[in-house]
Amino acid sequence: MEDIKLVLDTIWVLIAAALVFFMQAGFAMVETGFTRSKNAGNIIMKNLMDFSVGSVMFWLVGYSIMYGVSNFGLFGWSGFVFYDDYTSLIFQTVFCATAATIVSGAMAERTKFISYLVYSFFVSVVIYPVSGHWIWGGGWLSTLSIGGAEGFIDFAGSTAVHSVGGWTALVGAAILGPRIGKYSKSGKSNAIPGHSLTLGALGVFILWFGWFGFNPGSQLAASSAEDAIAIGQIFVTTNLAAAAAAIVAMIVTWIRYKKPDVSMSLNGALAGLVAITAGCAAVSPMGAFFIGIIAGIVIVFAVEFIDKVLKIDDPVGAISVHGITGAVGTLLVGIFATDGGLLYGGGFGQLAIQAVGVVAVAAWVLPTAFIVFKTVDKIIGLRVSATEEQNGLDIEEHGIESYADFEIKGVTLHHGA
Amino acid sequence: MEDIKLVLDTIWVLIAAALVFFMQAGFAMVETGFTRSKNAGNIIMKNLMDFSVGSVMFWLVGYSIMYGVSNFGLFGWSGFVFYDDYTSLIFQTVFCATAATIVSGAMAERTKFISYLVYSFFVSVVIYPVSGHWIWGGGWLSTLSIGGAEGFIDFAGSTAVHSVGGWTALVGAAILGPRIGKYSKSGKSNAIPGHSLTLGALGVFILWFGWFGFNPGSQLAASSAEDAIAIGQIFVTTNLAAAAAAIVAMIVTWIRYKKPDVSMSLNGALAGLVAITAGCAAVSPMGAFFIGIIAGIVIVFAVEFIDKVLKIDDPVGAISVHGITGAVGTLLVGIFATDGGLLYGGGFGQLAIQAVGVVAVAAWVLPTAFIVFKTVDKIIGLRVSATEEQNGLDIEEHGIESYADFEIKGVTLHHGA
Amino acid sequence: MEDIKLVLDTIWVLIAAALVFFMQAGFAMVETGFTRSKNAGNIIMKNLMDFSVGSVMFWLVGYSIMYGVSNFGLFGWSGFVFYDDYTSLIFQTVFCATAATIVSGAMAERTKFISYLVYSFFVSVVIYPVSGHWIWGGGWLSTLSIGGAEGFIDFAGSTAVHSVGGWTALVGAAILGPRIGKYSKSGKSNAIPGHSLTLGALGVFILWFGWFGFNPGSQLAASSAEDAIAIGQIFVTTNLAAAAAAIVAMIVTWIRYKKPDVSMSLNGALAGLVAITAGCAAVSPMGAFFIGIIAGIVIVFAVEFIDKVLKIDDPVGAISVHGITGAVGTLLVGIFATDGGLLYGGGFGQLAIQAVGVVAVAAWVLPTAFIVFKTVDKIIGLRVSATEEQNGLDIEEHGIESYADFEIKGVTLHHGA
Amino acid sequence: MDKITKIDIITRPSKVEALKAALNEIGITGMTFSHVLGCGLQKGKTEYYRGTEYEIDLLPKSRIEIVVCEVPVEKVVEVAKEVLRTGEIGDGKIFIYPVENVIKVRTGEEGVKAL
Amino acid sequence: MDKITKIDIITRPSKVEALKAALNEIGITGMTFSHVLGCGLQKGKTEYYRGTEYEIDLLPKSRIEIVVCEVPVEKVVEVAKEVLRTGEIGDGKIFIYPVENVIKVRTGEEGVKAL
Amino acid sequence: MDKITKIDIITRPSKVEALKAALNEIGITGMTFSHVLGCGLQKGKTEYYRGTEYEIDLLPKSRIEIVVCEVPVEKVVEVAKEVLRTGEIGDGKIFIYPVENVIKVRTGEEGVKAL
Ligand SMILES: Nc1ncnc2c1ncn2[C@@H]1O[C@H](COP(=O)(O)OP(=O)(O)O)[C@@H](O)[C@H]1O
Ligand SMILES: Nc1ncnc2c1ncn2[C@@H]1O[C@H](COP(=O)(O)OP(=O)(O)O)[C@@H](O)[C@H]1O
Ligand SMILES: Nc1ncnc2c1ncn2[C@@H]1O[C@H](COP(=O)(O)OP(=O)(O)O)[C@@H](O)[C@H]1O
Repeated sequence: MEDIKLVLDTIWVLIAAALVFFMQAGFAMVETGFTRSKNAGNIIMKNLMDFSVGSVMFWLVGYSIMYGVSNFGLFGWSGFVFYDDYTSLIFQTVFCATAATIVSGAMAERTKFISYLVYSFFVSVVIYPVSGHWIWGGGWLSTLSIGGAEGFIDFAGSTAVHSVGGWTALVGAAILGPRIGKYSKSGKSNAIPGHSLTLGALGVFILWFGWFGFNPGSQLAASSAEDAIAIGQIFVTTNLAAAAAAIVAMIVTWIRYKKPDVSMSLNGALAGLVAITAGCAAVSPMGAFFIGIIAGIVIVFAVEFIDKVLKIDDPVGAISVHGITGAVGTLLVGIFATDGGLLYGGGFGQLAIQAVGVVAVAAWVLPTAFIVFKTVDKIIGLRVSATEEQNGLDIEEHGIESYADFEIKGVTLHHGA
Repeated sequence: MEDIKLVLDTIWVLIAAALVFFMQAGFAMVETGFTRSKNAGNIIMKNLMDFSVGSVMFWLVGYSIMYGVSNFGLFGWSGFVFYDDYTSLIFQTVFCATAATIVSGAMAERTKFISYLVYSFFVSVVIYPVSGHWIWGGGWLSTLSIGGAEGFIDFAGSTAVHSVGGWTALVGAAILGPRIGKYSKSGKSNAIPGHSLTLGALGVFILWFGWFGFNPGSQLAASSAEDAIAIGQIFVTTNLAAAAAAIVAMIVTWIRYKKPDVSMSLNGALAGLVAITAGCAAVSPMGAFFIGIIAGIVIVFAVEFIDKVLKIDDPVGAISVHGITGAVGTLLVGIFATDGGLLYGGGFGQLAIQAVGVVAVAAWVLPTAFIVFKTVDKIIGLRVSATEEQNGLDIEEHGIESYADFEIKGVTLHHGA
Repeated sequence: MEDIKLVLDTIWVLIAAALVFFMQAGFAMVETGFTRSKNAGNIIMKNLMDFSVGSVMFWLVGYSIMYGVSNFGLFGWSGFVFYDDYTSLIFQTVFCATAATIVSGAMAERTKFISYLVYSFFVSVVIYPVSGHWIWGGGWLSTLSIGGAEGFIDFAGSTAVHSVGGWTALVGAAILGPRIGKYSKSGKSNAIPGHSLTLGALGVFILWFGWFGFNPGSQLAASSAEDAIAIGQIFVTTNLAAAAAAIVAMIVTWIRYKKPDVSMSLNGALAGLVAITAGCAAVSPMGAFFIGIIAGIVIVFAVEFIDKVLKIDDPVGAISVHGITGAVGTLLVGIFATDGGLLYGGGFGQLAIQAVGVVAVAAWVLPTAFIVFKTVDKIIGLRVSATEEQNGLDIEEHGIESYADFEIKGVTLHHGA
Repeated sequence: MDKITKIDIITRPSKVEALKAALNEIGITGMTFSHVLGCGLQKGKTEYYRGTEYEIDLLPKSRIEIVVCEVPVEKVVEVAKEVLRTGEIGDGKIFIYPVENVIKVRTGEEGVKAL
Repeated sequence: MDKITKIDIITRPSKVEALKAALNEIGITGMTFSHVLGCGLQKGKTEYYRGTEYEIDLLPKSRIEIVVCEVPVEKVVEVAKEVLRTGEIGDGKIFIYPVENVIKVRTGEEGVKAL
Repeated sequence: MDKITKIDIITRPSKVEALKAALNEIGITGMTFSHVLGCGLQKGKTEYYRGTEYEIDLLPKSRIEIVVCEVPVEKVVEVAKEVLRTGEIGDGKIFIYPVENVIKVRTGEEGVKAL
């Protein structure tokens, strides 16, 4: 019987791991689809390599930092290379890779390939594992208690995975500066449409599909009736939040821009998924629905804020989708958690813990990422030359054209109004 | 032990639900690939939104109509929003969304976006749940008995899902009228090739993959030896029908049009999948093989019939694939079912029940869909203006180009001979 | 309890089968993406049809040759059409189809469609099942014993599936001859870039995802703690080999060609997956890491060797990825197997058995494939006419354009330096 | 040698089929088509992409080039005007250029004979 | 009838926006853009695809065609030179062609009035 | 000022590489390529798409434009005829146009010196 339980838990986690792995394809398609064709191969390569480098480094080092014996609740340190639970290793590896790959979208179309490899190394070895340790590895956030509530709730990683990726993306994109032509001299933001909305949309559908591994898999067990019921409910909360956010993002763009924006609605679905990730097991379907609605509103304004106020150029909206809605979703657990949430009479304790967690992770990631990117920038340079950027990274960094048979527009059809 | 059984049933259904969800990506790719690039983003958006709207509405209302306490075997009415079996809810939600999304293909390239949203609402709230109730919700069809046979057999929904989608598509496409240029003044049908056969094909492969959730998942249980054996056999029948139908559709086009038609062979595979859906658990592999062969023949003539005789413009062949082969596949259960089928000495009883079911569902869907679309047409208009259609729905309805970097043909290369 | 075990084993194998089926989509995308747009629909059609023909023929005949009662350990002969283990049938069917579909890539852009269908027939009925019988069907290789070691180790089919496909591809591509323009008069190799790196990359991600069914599913059981632990470890070894190979292939191309080559790095990932397939359950993660590194080196030189020394035109690198790294990976089991491998003190026994297996399978496939292709060539012709090749197989063999809306380059942008 | 002239028509893509048919009817069979982007009186539009305004000010147009000897120039222009005129901005323009010679590669014929 | 002239500019795609803006400023509103591949003094480069060397010797260029009546030809050329010159190979070339006539389809106007 | 001439060759895409090489050999290095759709004596074909007949009557062609000063016009035409002639329909046509001037943006040189 214990054997059967072990089998059930293991197989469930492994199936989920496969689905989460597949999200790499989703990210690759979203990021390439929403950027220009002259950089399509480069962004693919970055996605391939952050996963590959991440897989190797997380196995060699990262997993031990995250799940090794804790040092003061700050980081783990034991194991390294040899583990006894390979099921856990692969599951955590694909999560780490998710955090890593978020960044390539925000830094797309102008980051030097080699510098991106260096970044991939550090995110898998240090940045992600440390805050991951705090939240999931038995670190201080997992045991934090405020006002009766205990433990930061980030079930599947709105903060541990998505915000970590999002904040790193924020720092990276800010240091890089905008793509040539993104802002006119007067500071006006110009539109730079992606080259394939269909591939971008395919990516979103793949991500949504993969999320049915990401969230329900984070139950980490499937051998009791409680597990089964919880997992079923997580499917529902995950799906409802995504659906609601997609609809709401569409409505908001319809009102603000006169027409329902396709790429923003797709971002909306992702925002809903990111937002529900922290609380998917803690909120009711109705709570998920509202979290989705909030995420759908937040994403549109977040994208505008990053673009027009901060003037940080994030071609695919990664900072907003993962960083900002990740943080918002984490906070909302404090409000919507059926056990301990503000709306359910749980008081402010859980909300406070959630806020501490969100802030603490940001406070860890932002400076660390800053140091990594700045150092890389100093030593090997973070950004390609203007000519390389104009000709495209595909031809300049890899010597290829991604669409060799197609006539590509030499004329830029769009420019800011 | 009961716990373990619950876990096994639940996890199986949830994994299947994830696969069925992924069929949304398949539909999106098929529909966008087989239509023109100027509408690529619009059709994506419709697919995204029928799923999102459907997810929300089916949770709020549809599920209760379908599975609530039955009223005279006609429709359910209880529950609403709060359910105790979330596993069932998510599984049924993705089935409902499948029915809904079929329609966007047939109505592609000319339907107003907002009107499509309204349609999505009604299909999830009324059209699909009511006939679904008859078949799966304990309604009258599920208990119908004729000549010794008892109960309409539609294991995974050739009728409950696919025909419902197909008949709705038929009504929608007929009311809309053909795309500009589809028929010349003399009534000759002109070819309007899709913009990406590769994306269309990818969609078909994704659908085939998802069907391994659709059909085997409809066992709804995986905790006994019988379940396991049945599920294994369903994999085989599903796959054989699809393979046979693809081959046969290819052969038929090869004979009729001199060359093996790619998009029709892809449709053939889908036709085989749709046709076997009703009987996948009731027929032998040999029966599935013949059902596939029949579906492969039917699909080619059905597409020609809809196009050239009825002169209804269905860009992706949705009416034929889902409506007609759905009906044919449902009827064939009465012939090939190893228990009760005509060929296996079961007499005409089951066949009669199947016929009643097919007719009854058509008799429900056709007028209801007619009312919905006609009302929408009257109040907000179902079709975009001619200029909008000519310029493409992407730019007119969403303000984007889906392939901003590519030179798109201004010259129409094809016209009717 | 026995019931539960049966359920667990069955469901695991079926989920894996679905994932392996999905690899068809991966192959289709890789092969179409890495070839020219004028043949995009044709290669899709070949992928669809080798799977469809293979599914039917393997059911009718192939499975019995492979798993029927053995005749002298050389081939099976019993069953045919009627089996009692359908779970095994579907799992083996998708494996057979994987071997079959490898070939279309190497023979792309110049093979007559009908001849490809004939080939598909023979690979599913004879070529694959016979060597499959030797290895997995209880045939002589599975019981071979040398120097204390016993049994050829090819856990998931580096040889049984991939090398079989690869060697068949080698023979086919060699007999066909290179595409027009591939080699200049002086024998210099010219580059013929593929038409969509993004679709090719998507295909690689899909294949990687599917491999989590291919390798772990080959455990064929998931009902004991040993199974669960083994499957977890297989996930890790599979993933690490792929990641390491992708990185190493990238580094090697970076050194040799000055820039990191995208399509070769993608091939690298596949090479790692193919190489680890034989030993995924027999080696440690560290062993897998080294197997990946070796595969990453081998693939680059193999592609060059096939292209520049043998002057065999393999548009997608199938011979190198599947044939050569398949063989290398199989051999490496004799070195890295923790139980019996050379490095672990097991002596040369296992390595010798591995070598015998690799050579024996090549000795079976090469001449058989030669006979099949030569006979087809004599009777119906293997290759299209020069005009058909120049105009593209899409328009000539299927009467379509795959990208009807896009401007395709009439001017050949690339030619050999 | 008769005078040879090139007529270059830039117009809406949706009109190309009709124009081709009409020209075929007056015996013109040789034509060359290409895809251009035009900017003229017809204005583009302002759209939003992810919240950022942008202007589409180059519109897809089709160019039809027909080389004829002098006599039918008027005829071609007339037919083109008839088929293309909708009275709305964007009907397009016809440019007439002198041609010095034409050579038919297959036969080596030159001048009007090459047409 | 005033002389009508076509100015055909072949240059870097990245300069098109600036050129269009500059021409707008001197009152030129009608223009036709297309995408060509050029081969001139500017050399292509040698790259590797899967280990095989290949040369990219045709570079993507943009063509801008402007038909004007004689007077502003110099002005257009001047503006173009100013905007396009970087001093590096690849700045492009301007070709001037005679035009015999122009017809505006919508109004039927001919010659300079049609511009 | 020497006479400047534009040679406009419309031919099969598969011949472009050979033509470019041959022109390079006679010292022509500046060329502009583009993709057009042609309609001439060469007929299209009738195919089926999902059971519906359709005609492909516009064939993909390549256009090569070369601006030269008068003397080598014959040479270019000769080379082109030699390389392109297969004797089958579809070999293509060569059109010769007068050019009024050429300006090289980088140097400001005009006329023949700009070539
Ligand atoms: N002076 C010009 N030079 C070059 N092309 C022009 C010129 N004027 C117009 N065109 C081309 O003709 C097209 C139609 O002209 P436009 O002024 O928009 O419409 P209309 O004259 O029919 O009202 C433009 O899009 C542009 O491509
Ligand atoms: N003689 C010519 N005939 C036709 N097109 C030419 C000719 N010379 C140059 N071009 C076009 O002009 C473009 C720019 O010329 P190039 O010699 O590369 O640059 P630059 O003259 O600015 O140094 C070329 O890419 C080609 O398209
Ligand atoms: N009168 C014409 N005006 C413009 N383009 C023409 C004309 N005649 C031929 N062409 C172009 O030349 C191409 C080749 O002409 P075609 O008559 O098909 O072949 P060929 O003359 O070699 O037998 C055509 O596809 C078309 O693009």
